[in-house]
Amino acid sequence: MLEDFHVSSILVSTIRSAPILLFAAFAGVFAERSGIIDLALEGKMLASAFAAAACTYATQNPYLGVAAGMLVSCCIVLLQGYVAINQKGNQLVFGIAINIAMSGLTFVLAQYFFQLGGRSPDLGAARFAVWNFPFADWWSNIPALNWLLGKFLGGHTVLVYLAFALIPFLHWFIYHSRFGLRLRAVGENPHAADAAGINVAQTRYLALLCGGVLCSFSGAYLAIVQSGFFLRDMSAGNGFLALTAMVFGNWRPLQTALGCLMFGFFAALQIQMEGVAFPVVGQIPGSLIQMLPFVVTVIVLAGVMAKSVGPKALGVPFVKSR
Amino acid sequence: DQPKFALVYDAGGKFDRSFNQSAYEGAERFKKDTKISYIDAQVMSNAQGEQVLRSLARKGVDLIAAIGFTHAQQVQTVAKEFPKTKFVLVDGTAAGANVSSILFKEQEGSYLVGVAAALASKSKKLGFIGGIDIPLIRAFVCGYTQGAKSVDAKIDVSQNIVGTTATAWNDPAKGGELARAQMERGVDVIFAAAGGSGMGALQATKEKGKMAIGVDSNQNYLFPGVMLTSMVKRVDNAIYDSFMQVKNGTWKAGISNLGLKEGGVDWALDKDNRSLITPEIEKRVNAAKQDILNGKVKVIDYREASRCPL
Amino acid sequence: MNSELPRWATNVALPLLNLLSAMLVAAGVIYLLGESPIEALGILLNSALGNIEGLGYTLFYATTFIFTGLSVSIAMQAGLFNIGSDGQMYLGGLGLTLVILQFDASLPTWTLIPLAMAGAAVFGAAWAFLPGYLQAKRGSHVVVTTIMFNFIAASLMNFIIITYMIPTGEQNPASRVFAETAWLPRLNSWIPALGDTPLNLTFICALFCLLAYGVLVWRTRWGYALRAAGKSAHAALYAGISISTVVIVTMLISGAFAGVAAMNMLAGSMHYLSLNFTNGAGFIGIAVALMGRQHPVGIFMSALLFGILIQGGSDLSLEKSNIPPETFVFIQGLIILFCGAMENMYAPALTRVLHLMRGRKAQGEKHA
Amino acid sequence: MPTAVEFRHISKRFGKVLANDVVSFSIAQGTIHGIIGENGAGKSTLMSILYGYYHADSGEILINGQPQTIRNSHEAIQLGIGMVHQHFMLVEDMTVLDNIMLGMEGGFRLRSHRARIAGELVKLCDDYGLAIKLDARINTLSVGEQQRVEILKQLYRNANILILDEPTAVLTPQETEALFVILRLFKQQGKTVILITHKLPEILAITDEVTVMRAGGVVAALQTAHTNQEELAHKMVGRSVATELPRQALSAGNVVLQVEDLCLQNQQGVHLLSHLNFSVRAGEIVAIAGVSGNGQSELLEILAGMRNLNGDKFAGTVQINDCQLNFQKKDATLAAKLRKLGVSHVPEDRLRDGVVKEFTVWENILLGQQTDQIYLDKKKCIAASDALLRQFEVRPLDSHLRLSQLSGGNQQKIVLAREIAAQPKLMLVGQPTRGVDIGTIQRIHTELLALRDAGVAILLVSAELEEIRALADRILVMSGGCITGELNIADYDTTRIGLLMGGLHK
Ligand SMILES: Nc1ncnc2c1ncn2[C@@H]1O[C@H](COP(=O)(O)OP(=O)(O)OP(=O)(O)O)[C@@H](O)[C@H]1O
Ligand SMILES: Nc1ncnc2c1ncn2[C@@H]1O[C@H](COP(=O)(O)OP(=O)(O)OP(=O)(O)O)[C@@H](O)[C@H]1O
Ligand SMILES: [Mg+2]
Ligand SMILES: [Mg+2]
Repeated sequence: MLEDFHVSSILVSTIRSAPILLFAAFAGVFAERSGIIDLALEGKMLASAFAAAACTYATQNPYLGVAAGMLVSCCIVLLQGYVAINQKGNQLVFGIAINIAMSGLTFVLAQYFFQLGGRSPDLGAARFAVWNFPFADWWSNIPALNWLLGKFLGGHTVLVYLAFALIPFLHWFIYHSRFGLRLRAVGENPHAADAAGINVAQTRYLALLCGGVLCSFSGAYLAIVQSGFFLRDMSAGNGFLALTAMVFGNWRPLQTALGCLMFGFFAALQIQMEGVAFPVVGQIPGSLIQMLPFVVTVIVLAGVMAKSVGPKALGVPFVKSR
Repeated sequence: DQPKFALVYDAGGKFDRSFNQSAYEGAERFKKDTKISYIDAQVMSNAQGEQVLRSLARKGVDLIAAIGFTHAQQVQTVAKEFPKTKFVLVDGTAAGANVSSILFKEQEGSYLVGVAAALASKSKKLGFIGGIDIPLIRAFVCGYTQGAKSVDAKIDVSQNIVGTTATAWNDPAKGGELARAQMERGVDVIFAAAGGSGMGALQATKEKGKMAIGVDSNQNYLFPGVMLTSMVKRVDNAIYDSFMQVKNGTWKAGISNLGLKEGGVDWALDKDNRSLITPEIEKRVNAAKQDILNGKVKVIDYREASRCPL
Repeated sequence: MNSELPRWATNVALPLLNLLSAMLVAAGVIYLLGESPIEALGILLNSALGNIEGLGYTLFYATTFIFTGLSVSIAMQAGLFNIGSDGQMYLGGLGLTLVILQFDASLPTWTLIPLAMAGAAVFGAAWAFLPGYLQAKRGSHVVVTTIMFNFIAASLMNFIIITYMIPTGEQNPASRVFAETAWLPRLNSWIPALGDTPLNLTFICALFCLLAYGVLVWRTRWGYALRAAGKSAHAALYAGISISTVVIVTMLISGAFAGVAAMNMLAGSMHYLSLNFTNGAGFIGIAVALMGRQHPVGIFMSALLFGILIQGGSDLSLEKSNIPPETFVFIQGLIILFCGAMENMYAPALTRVLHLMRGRKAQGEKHA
Repeated sequence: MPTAVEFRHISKRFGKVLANDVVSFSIAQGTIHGIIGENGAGKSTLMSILYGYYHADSGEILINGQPQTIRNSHEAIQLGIGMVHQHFMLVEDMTVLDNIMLGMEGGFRLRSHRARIAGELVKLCDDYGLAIKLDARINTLSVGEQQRVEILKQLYRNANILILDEPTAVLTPQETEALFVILRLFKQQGKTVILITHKLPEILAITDEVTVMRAGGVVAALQTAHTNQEELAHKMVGRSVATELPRQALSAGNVVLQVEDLCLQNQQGVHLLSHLNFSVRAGEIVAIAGVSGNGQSELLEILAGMRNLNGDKFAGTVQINDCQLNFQKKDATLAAKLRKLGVSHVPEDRLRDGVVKEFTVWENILLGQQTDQIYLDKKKCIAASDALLRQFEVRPLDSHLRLSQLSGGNQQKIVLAREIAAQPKLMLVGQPTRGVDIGTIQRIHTELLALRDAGVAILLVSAELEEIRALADRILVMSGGCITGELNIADYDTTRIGLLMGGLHK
């Protein structure tokens, strides 16, 4: 039965699907470290996926597509800021609202523009080029290297490399940069930050914007790279998975990335487990195998990584009067 | 005066590039040929379906066509309340003297594309991707596998399903990922019966320069040179015919089971996949078709006994 | 927040203003889709409230949301964000169905229904137990575990229904149809005026539960403990309130509420268990709870609002073919946004207006 | 002498409450200026306005003669104003260094500035004789240390006008003395200090001028040199306050609390309490004197049933009304069970343990008593609560306010009122008059004495020797988790107690 598992395929698949969660989860880290609960990831992903696909289709230029996604996502984020920071509104409600609204709006718009039942036309050639290691003729005939450089490390689009490059950078950014320090302070105790002369609102807006940009990448990756078109509700719960990975990772970049990769890995593993005859149990029905990543998460959460404590001011609007 | 017609889609919606759309096209064709228009509606939930059917019946519509097995129960209920109204249920069975249930022998079409796939595959590894693990999908797999094995008993068919929730039909990223994983395991022909997620799979096969098989409506045109063929399910004909029968007063209630013989299912061969279908393949597939038509080959229907003995 | 405002303003004027703004935006969308907003609104309201049958449907949809709303609300009172109501409802449906499939041949309605209800409640509660337990004993975040349990529920139910429930030879991934004895009595059997609406006993039950919830949370020592534990762990310890007990029990109740929500749909309307029958009612419950500020009246009102949108929306898109049903998903979002998240948008303005008016009165009195 | 700060007609209203009512006075440069006033008088609010945290509804502020609009703390800091808040403004799970750097990081990359700033801070520390571990997490520090961090923060920002809101409320006498040393240093450097406190002796000891506030307004501005405690108290409360309270002779009944050989060891294996033996009898007040942080808090927590969850090791027995108290068992409801036995408890950190800030006042009056009845009759509860508020002169007198809307001191009164009203057999009291104005102190003392005379056994933990002298019948001195001495009120002797607190055995 072991030969049924193609480890290489699992690893490659993990890498390939990681960015969707990584970008979104990091977006969550920014928003929530600044003290704003971000349930709206799903909606932002969907909106930016649509914008990215539509713009890419119109201009036949994926980079412009990403820019469009960024723009849309940032607009949503500004609204989020207005609601959560200026209006002191309920941040959970905002998240739910945006998710529902975007699920509807993107369909209506897609239908309005393309009449393809909430789908955008196929983006065809207007996709990101995959990046490959140089001197292919040299290493490609050594199997190990060929896999490593050709499939595992190489042969991905720019967004993938960006996603992984972000992991160490964000750790540094959040723990060893001025902005990171202020971000954490604002999320832990905005009153203290304010007393230290920090502009809480401004810091939170900035954090949200960073999140907005990151989240748009996730949407763009979904539409432009992974699918090649936009489809209604194509975020398919990934926003919530990202959120989970973030809580799972205690709102800290490294652990969060770990969570995302874990999801990716078990999703890939689960793909391979379908139809495999196991000793004792025999073939496990596809529907049951589907729960693998989630069961694992619960177990890990209950066992190893119990006690996740978020930023103290998470979700409480910063109001000065007592 | 002209009879009134109505078409009720399920949650997939009018433009799902699948059987809802196929039904829509049938109705449109009828409209074009007869200049008789029709009402259409999409229902999101079960209770809503009942309500929509009822209000259509009240509007005095003569024939209400409900697309998708989710409507089965509702049609049965409402049909009882409105014995004068005629009902057509596609993909499901509902009792009633004024109901005609139209089922399709998807397994037969799947058998044919299975044969084609087996012949076209160089690696002798085929793939199947389904939306959710439901009897309909299992019937697809079963016929597909049987067809493939009829060509080469050792051929291996790896199958995946996208998910377990409604989003499973709208998750192209996952669909694509499944396809890639299968191709990395050597699969070179993939039959995708997963709605929008399937589109992702087709896209992925295109990227990797492998072949894919479309479903329900003829999807060959989506990726010419990639689409080996499509397992077409002529819901459009079914709708067109029922409308016509009502118009000509020849409509009859009862259960009809449309297979190859009745032209309910078939494989698609057109300019878009001509290049991929060698004369050899065409010959063999049509032969298989003949065998089924003259009963030499009995294609297994998973749904009969909820099992696929292979 | 707006302590300066009188109650009628915060509880009536503000929500109305917000609803109005949401409607304005929605009107804009409908206009862009090439339909007359006024007419559309007319159709919507008429079909949802105007005719008694439509109202019946509205209330029917609302009933489900009341229960899921309650489920989310009570958890929130204890400081728990239960995103898992959907999964709990799904499992509740299983419990209900198992009981019914077992006994609908043997037992009479009035013993079967309570049994089925118990089944739903128990299964719902059971599905909420583990997240609650893990939160209480291991501190694993209930938000995460409940999300996970939604997915797990989906897989599990998919497996169970496909492998054990579908009658052989059937196409529809659903259980067999319940025998009539298991069909919940519909209200139209008492109030014929209601016409053909699935509005059933569950609605009465929902109203009762709203009341019970209110009393439980604000008028009993247990509810007090629940809220105290939700607000401050230190204070709870000081007052001798066991947080872990509160968490677990609350999650059980929350799950039970969600489970019973399945009654309305399955025993009340569909009469069989089908794949993903909840279609997202649990998530709407979150919106309902948040918009209703976890207050019984609020929960009822916002549940009603969603009922109206669904009922009116479906009719409207039936009338106006170029308004796709998804438009109302968007409008739902808008309404949640304006009425839920931006609830205080008009508070400052309103306050100023009221001050002016007071000022005027004062002067008037001076002159007199 | 030029004026550092001048308030002109400052008014501030929070909803119904008029926190500041046309406040006008000025503070001379290079002086230490005291502000006193009853709880809820508006002191913190006024200071918060000066620090740009709140905005005055009307009036203006002059800094060094220039009228200034201070829109936020940032601008206040720019003007050289620094504030140490009543409730510290520190980010709990960051390091001391990060907290002090916050807002003045010096550059984008922290690493490159951490070392430099740490250097400067170390220098400041020995200049002012502050002992602070820069890399410690705030949540591992004692209140005294946290306050030093706050002060160091202001030093680092070299504030010329330093506001301290009740800095000494949580400090031990020693710490207070240390603080005053620093303040005097400040003054020598020509900086201005504004000191809010409820302890009149401190005012007399260190301030040059003192402003007295009542009900949001200024009622007197005095030269400290030309006034005395009685006058201040009178101006503050509006009536004369007797310093000595009359006490009946001790008539102690049977033993209510019996502690034998009580030992406590935390997970890290540190011995927090070792071999405590004592008893409290009905109708007597036993006071535990000692520098805080020597085990008194832990002792109270154990007796109140609040310390059996975090896996400490216990030994010994505790009896309440000859009923064995099973305090070792993990049981979150132990506190409630104890209340049933007639134990009531005024926790040291009242604002953390004793109240639920988001609840209304009347709901807080219920906290701990909630187990009495299954159904809560709202009307009754509110009536009861109103009565208590009136009895303890809580301001503003409104049971429907959210507790967080009350001033710090008033929040404390609520807890005391509740616990006293519970008609206990045994009362555990931790630092009852911390952060409370003298009028209230007097009332609280009277209430406690009344309880004693009514035959309640009272165990009092206090850092204020004055308070102990005023209340106690017997005094236990604790140091390093041991009882280092016991003496009757008759032979009260400050120096001896001081020695015992220092850990010297007889
Ligand atoms: N549990 C925590 N919660 C909040 N902030 C933390 C926590 N742990 C560390 N920090 C903050 O992070 C900074 C240092 O973080 P940490 O020690 O995790 O990274 P590092 O070890 O310095 O960097 P690296 O891991 O690359 O060596 C400090 O400012 C500290 O305040
Ligand atoms: N944010 C607020 N919201 C409502 N009322 C407030 C607020 N801040 C202060 N108050 C009220 O204003 C008055 C002054 O409060 P403040 O805390 O300044 O008094 P204080 O002098 O600090 O008393 P204490 O020494 O007890 O803290 C109190 O009655 C308080 O209830
Ligand atoms: Mg104060
Ligand atoms: Mg104060």
